[in-house]
Amino acid sequence: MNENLRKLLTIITEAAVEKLLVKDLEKLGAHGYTITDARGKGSRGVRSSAWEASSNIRVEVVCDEVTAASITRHLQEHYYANFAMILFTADVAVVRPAKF
Amino acid sequence: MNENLRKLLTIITEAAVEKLLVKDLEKLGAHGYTITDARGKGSRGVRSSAWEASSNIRVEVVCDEVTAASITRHLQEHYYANFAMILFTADVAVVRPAKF
Amino acid sequence: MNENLRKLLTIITEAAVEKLLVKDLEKLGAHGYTITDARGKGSRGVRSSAWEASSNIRVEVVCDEVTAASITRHLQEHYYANFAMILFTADVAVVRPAKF
Amino acid sequence: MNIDPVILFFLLGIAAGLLRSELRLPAAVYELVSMILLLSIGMKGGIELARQPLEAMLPQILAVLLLGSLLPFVAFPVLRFVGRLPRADAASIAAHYGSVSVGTYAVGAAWLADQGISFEAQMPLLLVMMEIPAILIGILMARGFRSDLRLSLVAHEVFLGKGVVLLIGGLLIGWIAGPSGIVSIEPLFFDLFKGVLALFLLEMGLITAVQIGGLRHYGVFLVVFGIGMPLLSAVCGALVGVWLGFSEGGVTLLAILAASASYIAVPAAMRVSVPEANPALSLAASLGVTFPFNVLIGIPLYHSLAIRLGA
Amino acid sequence: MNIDPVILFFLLGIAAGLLRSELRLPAAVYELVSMILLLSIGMKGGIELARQPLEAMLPQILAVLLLGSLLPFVAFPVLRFVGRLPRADAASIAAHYGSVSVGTYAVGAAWLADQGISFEAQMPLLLVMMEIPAILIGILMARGFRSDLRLSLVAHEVFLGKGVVLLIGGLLIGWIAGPSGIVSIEPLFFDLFKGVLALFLLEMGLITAVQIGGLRHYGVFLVVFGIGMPLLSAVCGALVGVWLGFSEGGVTLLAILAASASYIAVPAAMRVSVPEANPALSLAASLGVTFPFNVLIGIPLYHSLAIRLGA
Amino acid sequence: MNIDPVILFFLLGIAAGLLRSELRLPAAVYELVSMILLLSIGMKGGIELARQPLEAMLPQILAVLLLGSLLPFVAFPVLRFVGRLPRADAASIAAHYGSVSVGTYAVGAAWLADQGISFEAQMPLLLVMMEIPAILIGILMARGFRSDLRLSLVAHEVFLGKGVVLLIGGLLIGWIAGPSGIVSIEPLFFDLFKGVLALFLLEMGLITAVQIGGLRHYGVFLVVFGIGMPLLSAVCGALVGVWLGFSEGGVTLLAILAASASYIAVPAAMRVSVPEANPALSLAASLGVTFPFNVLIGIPLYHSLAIRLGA
Ligand SMILES: Nc1ncnc2c1ncn2[C@@H]1O[C@H](COP(=O)(O)O)[C@@H](O)[C@H]1O
Ligand SMILES: Nc1ncnc2c1ncn2[C@@H]1O[C@H](COP(=O)(O)O)[C@@H](O)[C@H]1O
Ligand SMILES: Nc1ncnc2c1ncn2[C@@H]1O[C@H](COP(=O)(O)O)[C@@H](O)[C@H]1O
Ligand code: NA
Ligand code: NA
Ligand code: NA
Repeated sequence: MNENLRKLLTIITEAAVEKLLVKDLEKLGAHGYTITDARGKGSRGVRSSAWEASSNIRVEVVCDEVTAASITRHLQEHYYANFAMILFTADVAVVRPAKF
Repeated sequence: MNENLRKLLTIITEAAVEKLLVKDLEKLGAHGYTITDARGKGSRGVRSSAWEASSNIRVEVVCDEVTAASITRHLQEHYYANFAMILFTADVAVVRPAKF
Repeated sequence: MNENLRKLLTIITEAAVEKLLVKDLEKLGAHGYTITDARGKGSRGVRSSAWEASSNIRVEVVCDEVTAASITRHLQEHYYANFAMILFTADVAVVRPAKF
Repeated sequence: MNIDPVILFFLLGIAAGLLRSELRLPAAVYELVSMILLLSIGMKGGIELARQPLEAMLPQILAVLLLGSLLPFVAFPVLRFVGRLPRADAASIAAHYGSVSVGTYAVGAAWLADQGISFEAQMPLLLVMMEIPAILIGILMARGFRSDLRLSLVAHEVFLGKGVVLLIGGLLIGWIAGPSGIVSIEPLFFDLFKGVLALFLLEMGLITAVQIGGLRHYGVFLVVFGIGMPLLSAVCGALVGVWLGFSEGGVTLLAILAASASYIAVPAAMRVSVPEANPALSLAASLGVTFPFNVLIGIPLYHSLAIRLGA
Repeated sequence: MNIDPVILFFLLGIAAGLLRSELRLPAAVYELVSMILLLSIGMKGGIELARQPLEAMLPQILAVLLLGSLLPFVAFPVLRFVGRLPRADAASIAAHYGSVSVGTYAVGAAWLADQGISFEAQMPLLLVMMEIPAILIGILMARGFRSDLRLSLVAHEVFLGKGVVLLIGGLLIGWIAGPSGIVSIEPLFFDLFKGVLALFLLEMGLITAVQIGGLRHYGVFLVVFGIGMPLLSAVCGALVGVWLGFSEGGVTLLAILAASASYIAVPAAMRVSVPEANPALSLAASLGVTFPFNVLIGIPLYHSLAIRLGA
Repeated sequence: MNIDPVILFFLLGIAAGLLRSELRLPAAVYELVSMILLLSIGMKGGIELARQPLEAMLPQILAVLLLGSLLPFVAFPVLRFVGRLPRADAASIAAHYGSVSVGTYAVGAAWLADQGISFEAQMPLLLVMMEIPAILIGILMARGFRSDLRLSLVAHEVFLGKGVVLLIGGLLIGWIAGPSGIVSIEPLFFDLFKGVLALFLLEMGLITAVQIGGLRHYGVFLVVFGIGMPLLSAVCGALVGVWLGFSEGGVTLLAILAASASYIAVPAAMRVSVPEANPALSLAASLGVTFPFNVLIGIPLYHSLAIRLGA
């Protein structure tokens, strides 16, 4: 079972950065990602309009621990100061571990 | 790492209660939340129409253990009897723990 | 607390198989499921159009360990070869464990 | 016989739903379509308001407010004591039937127009007025004047729900802009009206099909109530119309309004204010029985009633 | 030269897609736009059905059912033995090319209308008929008459998919309501038709651009097939049209239908019934090659073919 | 006084937003509505381009490119030194006010049409031209010519954003198809224009209400700037119009364009290119103050200005 353990990284941030973020994720070694549209509230206030400037995305990346750490570091350095963003990591068991 | 551990509370419930629920979450100490639209099936049947009365939302709250417990208790007392709702909690590692 | 532990199975796959998949999940013993629309990228390329043939769904099932294992096995056997699909499992604490 | 195509769209929706077709309107399309209908109906009423003295309508407004408040008192005891429903459910269903359905109204108005029968221009205003009182009555029936009644929340839910805001907003816009001002937006809101109504009824058919499926669980009482109650309400509505001196068309539409059961404003308000009421029950009745009954059979029936009453 | 603006919308979509612009239609808008097109085409056919004896059309219906069933048998061996594609892929692509594309039909019908060329009113009915048989043939080609064929599932997917339900539903509505009944919903379904088609083609252009990108992986065979097959099918379609005694417009449209490749009904059905077929392959051919070829070049070509065949 | 109903929709949106009604347009509907507006405005411009020699417009194009480049240099020092805003914020807001708002333009053009005042047909082309230079200036103001400027990314964001693609795409379509070619899609893009603009302004009102709420945090400077800057810009725009020899309507529209502040193209570009600028600040100014000011008060004001300047 242990060899099947990976990290699930969930990033919630502004819809406006989707393109940029996706490019960075791939550069940092993510083999895939999944995005859903979201709304919410955090330290930067309510983000929930019909309107792109105020809507969120929820990005999930399943990856190994090293990649998760390097993505986390990168986002902290390049995104956190300027964008509404939160990030959290959980342990998940996957089926074809070679994929991630 | 340990100081970075928080709870991720996921609530799946009727779209109709979004406003009420969000108010309660804030009163109970959540510093933020994220909502996505969802459909599904549970003990109260299929909920999956285009139509608000039969659609779901998926609410995520990252918070400390105490807040998670108090939200759970509150929802059990005030929502579970009358609303289609499920709730589950997972452990997550966060980046700026002071935020949550 | 321990009796409240369940598995959260998350499946990300093609929107086209929603109906089929849901039938199978119920047959395999899931008491419920939650679906959100998603887009993403994986080994089968970018899936992110307005267009059903190229869009994803994200399916969550909370269930006990046995059901999770049998769903996983079934999907590996019947879906993995032909469909864009990933699957991961996490531990979650639930409120009314009898439900799941 | 000549069937209005919008009714055929409704039947197509029901058929597709019952056959478990994959057809469904995206939520955003359903909202767009409802918005256009609500704004359009509101504006039609507002344009006519611009032509009439408001005072002349006060008695009519009072009459329909009263009508909307009293119908729940007819429904509640039947539901509670004949149907043996729990108090919250009886109250919630009573509120649905005291209030009105904009979709039924639109089909009725279109039917009258098809027959070349005119009606009082202020009907959309009366529609708005009749939407609200039954909600308050229903909440009081369920909860009494209890301290935890969160009245401000209820008022917010009732007066600031999407439907009421769009209807009243349309009314005000039509009123202020007047018939000549509105000309430039007529292509969207008036010329497309019937087509938009057709799409709306297609989705209503799909929703109705789901509710029909749910009817099985609730037995024959709900079906009988879902047909009997609108018949009774239609008589009350028609009598009020005659008493107010309305034309044949006006009496018919007031009967239709009275007979119709809400499925937008009231469910939303009840879900929040009387959460212990089972929404599946009230929607099975109002959408699974009463809406199709009114739209397919009731409207011409209420028209003959209006004629028989000498309107 | 005078280019139809709807074609320009298609080109705009392709250009925006290839330049990786952020332009994209929300899924709900795409669905609304398709729904209006499908209902409108269906209703146009139904209105005309109301004017004609159904029996007269039986031979035509049989002819197109046969045409749709036979085209896959032309495509399959080419794909399997010249293209060396796996059996499932060959079968799936054959099904796409045996069936029809509603978008191509709409552009073709608009082109004929622009040229002032009339065509047989029952074409939408024939379109519906031609949509289905190739799907069944394709599934049988891929899987044979195996026991696990879940036929009810296949039938459900085929006959109750969105597209077929809206086309047939529109057909029935137009038929029952008749030309005079439909007048009230014409502003939405008929007057806006070309504008709605423009938005649809904008999105088709965006989708096509993605498919063009995918073509690289599949080599030159798919491109040649995607142009050669419609040319061959168009000849078959035109011959059937001439044999049926159709007018110049009718022969042209039947050639267009035969030449068109499905990208809605068939992909959905194949995904479920022949999952081992790679959908990227069939969509690269039908959307990346055949759709733009037909829309930009094929239609006038098939028209000259019809004229040459003496229609 | 006769208020245009589209303005009433805007006010309805603001009122519903401030009262915290549940009314909101689904994102997909907002996108559909914006798309139709942008394509329609673009096509209107393109149709007229088809009638005029392009060279005659070169000086006008150069003039508005210059105007759009210079306005940020007026705004920046005020924001930086009077408003004491951080450099990035000052640069970002300056870019918003140098660029233009398509919504404001649409309301202005509709207002002129209502008054029976014609204007130069190439205005949509000038609108497109004025949208872009301020963005580049703003980015340079914030970041200087630094090495990490990712210029290709900026260019992509600017020239391939939804808004610009649809405007220019519409322009090209109108140009190529010409006035007679476009007739078939007029019902959707031209006849429905005002109704679609009404829905757009309803949503703009809802968004504005949110921004008004945010104004509190940023104090009185932003409000004064949000009114003073468009007044100043309008004078510049009107003078350029007079200098170019435009008609009364053309001068008014150029004043309106200059006075308007972007809230679509610029925020998207700034978010990516100057992320350290706080978007809440620039949107509070452009949407919370300037948009309603222009739409409700500015337009007639700029018209009298145009007349006073002898246009
Ligand atoms: N405690 C939280 N729980 C769940 N989601 C959150 C939380 N805090 C912030 N978010 C989400 O993250 C987005 C950005 O957060 P922030 O940067 O805090 O404004 C918000 O709009 C929410 O969608
Ligand atoms: N076992 C489950 N796994 C995932 N989602 C569930 C499960 N049970 C219920 N849900 C979701 O929670 C909603 C309400 O559940 P219920 O109250 O059981 O009807 C359903 O509509 C589903 O979206
Ligand atoms: N590493 C990953 N992290 C998150 N989501 C993924 C990952 N890989 C694939 N996915 C999602 O799963 C879908 C199917 O994956 P695949 O079968 O690899 O193409 C993709 O379209 C993504 O939405
Ligand atoms: Na009623
Ligand atoms: Na074909
Ligand atoms: Na400006």
